[in-house]
Amino acid sequence: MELKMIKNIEPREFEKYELNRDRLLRLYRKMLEIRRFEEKVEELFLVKGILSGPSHLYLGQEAIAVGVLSALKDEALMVTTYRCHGHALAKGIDMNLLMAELFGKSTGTCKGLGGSMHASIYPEKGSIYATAIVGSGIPIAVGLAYSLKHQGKDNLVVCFFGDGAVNTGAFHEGLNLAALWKVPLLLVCENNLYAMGTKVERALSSKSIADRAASYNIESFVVDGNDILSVYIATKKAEKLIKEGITPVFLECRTYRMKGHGVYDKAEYRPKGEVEEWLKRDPLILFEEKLISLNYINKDELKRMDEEVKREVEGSVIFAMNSPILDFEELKNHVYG
Amino acid sequence: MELKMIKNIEPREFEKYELNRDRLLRLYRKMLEIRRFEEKVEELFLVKGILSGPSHLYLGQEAIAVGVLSALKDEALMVTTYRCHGHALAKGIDMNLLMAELFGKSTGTCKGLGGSMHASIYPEKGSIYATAIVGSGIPIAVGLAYSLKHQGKDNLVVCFFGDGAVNTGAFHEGLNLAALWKVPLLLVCENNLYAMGTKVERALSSKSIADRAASYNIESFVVDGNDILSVYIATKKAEKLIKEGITPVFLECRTYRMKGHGVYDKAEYRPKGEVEEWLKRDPLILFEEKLISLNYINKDELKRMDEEVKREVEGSVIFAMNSPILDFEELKNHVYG
Amino acid sequence: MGDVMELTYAEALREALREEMIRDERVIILGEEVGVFGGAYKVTRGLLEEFGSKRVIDTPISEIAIVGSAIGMALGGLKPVAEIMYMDFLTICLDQLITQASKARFMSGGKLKVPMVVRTQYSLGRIHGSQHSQFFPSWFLQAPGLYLALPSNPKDAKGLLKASIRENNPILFVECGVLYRSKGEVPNEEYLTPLGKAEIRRKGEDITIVAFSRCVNEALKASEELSKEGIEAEVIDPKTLIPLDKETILSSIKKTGRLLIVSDDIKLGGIGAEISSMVVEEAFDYLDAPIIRIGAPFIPVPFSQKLEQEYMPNADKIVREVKRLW
Amino acid sequence: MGDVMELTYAEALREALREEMIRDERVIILGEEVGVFGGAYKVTRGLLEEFGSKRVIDTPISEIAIVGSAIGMALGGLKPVAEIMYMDFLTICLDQLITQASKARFMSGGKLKVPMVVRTQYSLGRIHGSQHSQFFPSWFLQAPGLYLALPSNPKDAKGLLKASIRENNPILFVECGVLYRSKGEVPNEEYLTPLGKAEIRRKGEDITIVAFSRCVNEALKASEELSKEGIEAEVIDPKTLIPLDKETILSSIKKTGRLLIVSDDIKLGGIGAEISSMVVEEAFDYLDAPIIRIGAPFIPVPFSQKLEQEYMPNADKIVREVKRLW
Ligand SMILES: Cc1ncc(C[n+]2csc(CCOP(=O)(O)OP(=O)(O)O)c2C)c(N)n1
Ligand SMILES: Cc1ncc(C[n+]2csc(CCOP(=O)(O)OP(=O)(O)O)c2C)c(N)n1
Ligand SMILES: [Mg+2]
Ligand SMILES: [Mg+2]
Repeated sequence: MELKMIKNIEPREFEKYELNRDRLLRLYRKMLEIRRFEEKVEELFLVKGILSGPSHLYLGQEAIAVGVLSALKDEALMVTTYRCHGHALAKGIDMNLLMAELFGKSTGTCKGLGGSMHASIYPEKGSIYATAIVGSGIPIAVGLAYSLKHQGKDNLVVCFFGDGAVNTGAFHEGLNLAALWKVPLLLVCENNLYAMGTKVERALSSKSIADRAASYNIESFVVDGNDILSVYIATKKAEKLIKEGITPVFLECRTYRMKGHGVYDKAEYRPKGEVEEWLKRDPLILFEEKLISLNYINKDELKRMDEEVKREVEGSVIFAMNSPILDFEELKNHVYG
Repeated sequence: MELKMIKNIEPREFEKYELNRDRLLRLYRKMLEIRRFEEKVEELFLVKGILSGPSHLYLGQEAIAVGVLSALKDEALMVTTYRCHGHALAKGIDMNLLMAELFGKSTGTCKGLGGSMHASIYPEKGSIYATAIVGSGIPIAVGLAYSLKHQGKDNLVVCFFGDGAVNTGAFHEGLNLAALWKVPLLLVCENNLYAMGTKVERALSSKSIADRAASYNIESFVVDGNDILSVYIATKKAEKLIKEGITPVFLECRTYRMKGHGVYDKAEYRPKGEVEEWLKRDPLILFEEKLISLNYINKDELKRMDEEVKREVEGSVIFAMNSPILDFEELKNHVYG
Repeated sequence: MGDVMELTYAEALREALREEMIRDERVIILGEEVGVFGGAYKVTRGLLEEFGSKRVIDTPISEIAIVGSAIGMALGGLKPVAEIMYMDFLTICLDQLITQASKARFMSGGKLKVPMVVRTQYSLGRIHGSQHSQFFPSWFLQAPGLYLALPSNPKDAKGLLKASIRENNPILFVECGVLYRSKGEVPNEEYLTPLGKAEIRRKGEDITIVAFSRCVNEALKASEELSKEGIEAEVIDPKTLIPLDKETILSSIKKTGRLLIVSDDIKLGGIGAEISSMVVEEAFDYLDAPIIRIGAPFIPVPFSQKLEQEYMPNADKIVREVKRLW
Repeated sequence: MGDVMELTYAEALREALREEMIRDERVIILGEEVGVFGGAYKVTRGLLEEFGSKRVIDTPISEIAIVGSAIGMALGGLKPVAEIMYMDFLTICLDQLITQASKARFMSGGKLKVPMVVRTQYSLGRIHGSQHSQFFPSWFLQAPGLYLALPSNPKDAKGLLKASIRENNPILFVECGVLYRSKGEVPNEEYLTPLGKAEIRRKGEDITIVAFSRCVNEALKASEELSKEGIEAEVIDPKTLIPLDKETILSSIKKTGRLLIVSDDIKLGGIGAEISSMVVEEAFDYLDAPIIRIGAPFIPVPFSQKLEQEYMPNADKIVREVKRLW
């Protein structure tokens, strides 16, 4: 099959997609929040040694979470993975709660019981689930989407996962079921070219991920995941197809991890040239340039925004530090309900 | 992708494929052995009530086991499923041992410890494994084929499974790995249109099974599984591709179960018309007609052959009945080696 | 028509499903062959016709997706009852059942609930061989967040399944294949059998027998035999392994001073191991004799019917073991 | 250079792999990130460079296919050592490990052999949360045909792994994540640590402590503490759960009359349950006190480091429990 590559749009089309200066600046700001948040997390691990355990940063992929989630309605339900800080913020979860969860504090999204890999779980904001097991969120998202369809709700589920997930049995069984059941499900594969140290083509036998997805009779598109507008537009198109057909749609967003797999990974397995090339396509810089070229914002305003965001991030650290840890005796109350 | 349908051949091409009257009559006889064996098994279950437990007959699919296995060299290694009586006989396993296994006797292929669903396990004849768990044989076959490649052996593995297996995680992970590792593996999907009571399209989201297989970058063909010559030719072609490329090849053989899923299943979920249409394409009758039209055999000779085979089958029942059951105390000796 | 009717175990299960589906629109059935085929063992027969294909869903052979999508349905406000045809096939989908479903509530700080039932059955005793006869209930003692029911008769099958469907936690509901056609009295009136409440199926003073699933019947048979020899066994059917009704077990032991545990799983690391150890911890001083566990040997299940019968726990083995204490 | 060297647990494992790969061409490593990445915890670092990509194979994220293809390799005459990155991920591939690998020999009437090692590790104590900290060794007591090793120190890690690779049966080899960087003395000479042979790590007369994996160290620490108070504990490290060296355990108990079992799994239905029950069956009359089991509570593993530490068995808890007996 021929793969559909979704392209960027011209400013004259902005309105058609509910975009305008204000909206775009808010998208930018959300990306910046993720960027600064993750940089702080990295510092808390590596420089300050305050945080520990596994943590998977979203640096470099910000355009995907923000592009997808801002294009969808707030009530869209989300299922994601251990690399979930970006999705959490883009879904509107309070940064304080997210940071507190990373600190294992009782004020965190999961009361400190989930930790970094589940920190986005926050049903209050439609963030239903985050799994640390590669691929396992997909069948769950299919069932969640079935529940929407069954109850006749005008809503959809968005499910994020990585390129590595495509090779799991859960992916296969999940996509097959999604296609058979025709559920309102947006499958977003963040193809950052690596699963830990494994380059995507070393683990994937098909021509492309979108190609594999298409073999389930699911409409599949390839998107430049570092270009927020492409992601946004693709999501809008996908949403339309999903609603019209009550059917799943698949987006393969091509992107790149700025850092290692986990916070401690130095990612030495990646060729230097490759890293450099991709860093030039930093989604924040690309978007910044666009906004400046459109005269929507200037360097000074950007700087002020950045300072604001950094203060917000600092605030979240203080919030987290000052929060208590759950009492051990309370744990048993959360096993059964 | 466009699916390749492998067609039958003309008699003038027989030689090219190492076929001649003698060879064809032997193929026919093997199919007949399977037919009469399975009919006897059915009788032992349903009429005589001598056998019990689950048993899955091969009636109607004889052309596949015989076509595939006769086209391959004797040393080809086989992995199959619970529906394995046909594969066992076609691989040259002694009918007596097979029948004894169904009776749970110590003279059986697995000393009576495996039973019907594993009765084809007989490494002495290259029949390495038979699993009762749908899909699970595929990754095992991939590893087995890897061992051949790794050891530089000029041999291949043939792995049989049903249409239902295509939807399992094991299939997906197995095919992906087979394609990445480029192992000498012939994947034979016996698409008998049903997995228990589920028609293939109710469980499969892709256009066809061969189409799904092709998405792993594996050469895939569709074959008329009720026509032994098509199966034979397809296997010869596949074998060539496998050897040339040291690579897996996939055959989807379209066929039909003459009876229910298991011996007790009346298969009432199948439309009468459909059953009748397929029974007209009984692989034995098709082959018989061909052989007669080629003047390779006549009705009388066929009848004699049938009587011979029936006697052989009766003999296997007597052999099985007269065989002892393993002593319970011996079981513990077979757990570890 | 009296207060009770005779139903088979399979029929009782079907009644439970029907009643709960009528009562609560959110109840959905999914699994392999649950619809058109009526269930591999006909437990769901007729339900597709009655409730339609939106509520009785045939799935591909995809155990991961069956349990996984059931979790999603539960998170989305439905009450899925997923069927895994044989307990053996749970070995395919334990990531979903244990690593996902049973932990979802805890690791979300108590926010998520996964009200789902996974029905399955074990086929030991049906000549199914090594790969279709596995029974490993004790594993789930290591899976906090999950409940585990083991009905031993039609009445409990119905009552426990109804109660399970109304639960707010994920439940593994393990039926016993050899019991599907066995009959028993089931009340006509609606009833629920509470999880975590054992039943004393026979009173006795001399030894406590804790038995699960099919083995409850074996224990009752054995007790009649023992009674002839003057040994009166008290037979307890805990009905659910998680939660486990320790109180009923312990107070019986405090009376009898002796304990035998019998179930169809492999003795090593089986249900009996936990119950035995628990009793040693909590009632050591009441024990007048070593605790006896009866289970299957540390051997895969042999195919041959005769060998399979020798392999399984039964009334004779119980009688023999009990008598060793006297 | 003396007779021994100091190696970390991870290094010792690597040495075992290297030596066996040099010794036997049939030994093949496969798994996620075992090659280019050098293993998630660097156990296999350098082996790809040394042995090439035909013998050190990076796989996709496909646990089913990793274990499944390892079975095939073993059936084809190779000696695969498959790595499953975290024990939690075994819940994905237990069909292959338990329903296939461990039964293949039996259900073929003894004809098939599956000489393969599945290496994995449990990460309890490393702030990994509920889905990356599971430890459930007792499950495999229900999987006849499989062996299970639980090395507690670098020396055994090496010796057991070498012995496991030379075995003819499938082995689950469960490493302890928190121990990877801990150091210990390892002989320079080649050696094998036999499966099924326990080691008395400390002699004592007053109580027997059977400990597994990481908890052996906790038990030794606790023993020093107890010794100050005049209680001399005998600490036994069985090293393998299957086969289990019952003799060493039983003869110790016959001497001490008291038993405590400690391991990192959830106490309910854990290793301790089997050992406790076994001892009650075989040495009831020698017991002077109730058997104590220490394990994790019936709760998923909490993420927060402080809570995780409280959750885990440790020397303090052992001391406290032992003292309750005096
Ligand atoms: C089933 C399973 N296998 C292995 C792992 C270990 N693991 C965690 S993340 C990861 C790589 C995933 O890569 P990808 O899906 O591309 O997502 P990314 O990390 O790049 O976002 C692996 C192998 C896991 N968590 N789950
Ligand atoms: C993993 C798994 N799920 C379910 C089953 C129960 N089961 C046995 S055979 C079968 C149907 C398989 O159909 P197919 O693959 O088409 O093979 P066929 O029986 O038609 O030869 C099912 C569902 C099983 N054995 N294994
Ligand atoms: Mg990736
Ligand atoms: Mg079929």
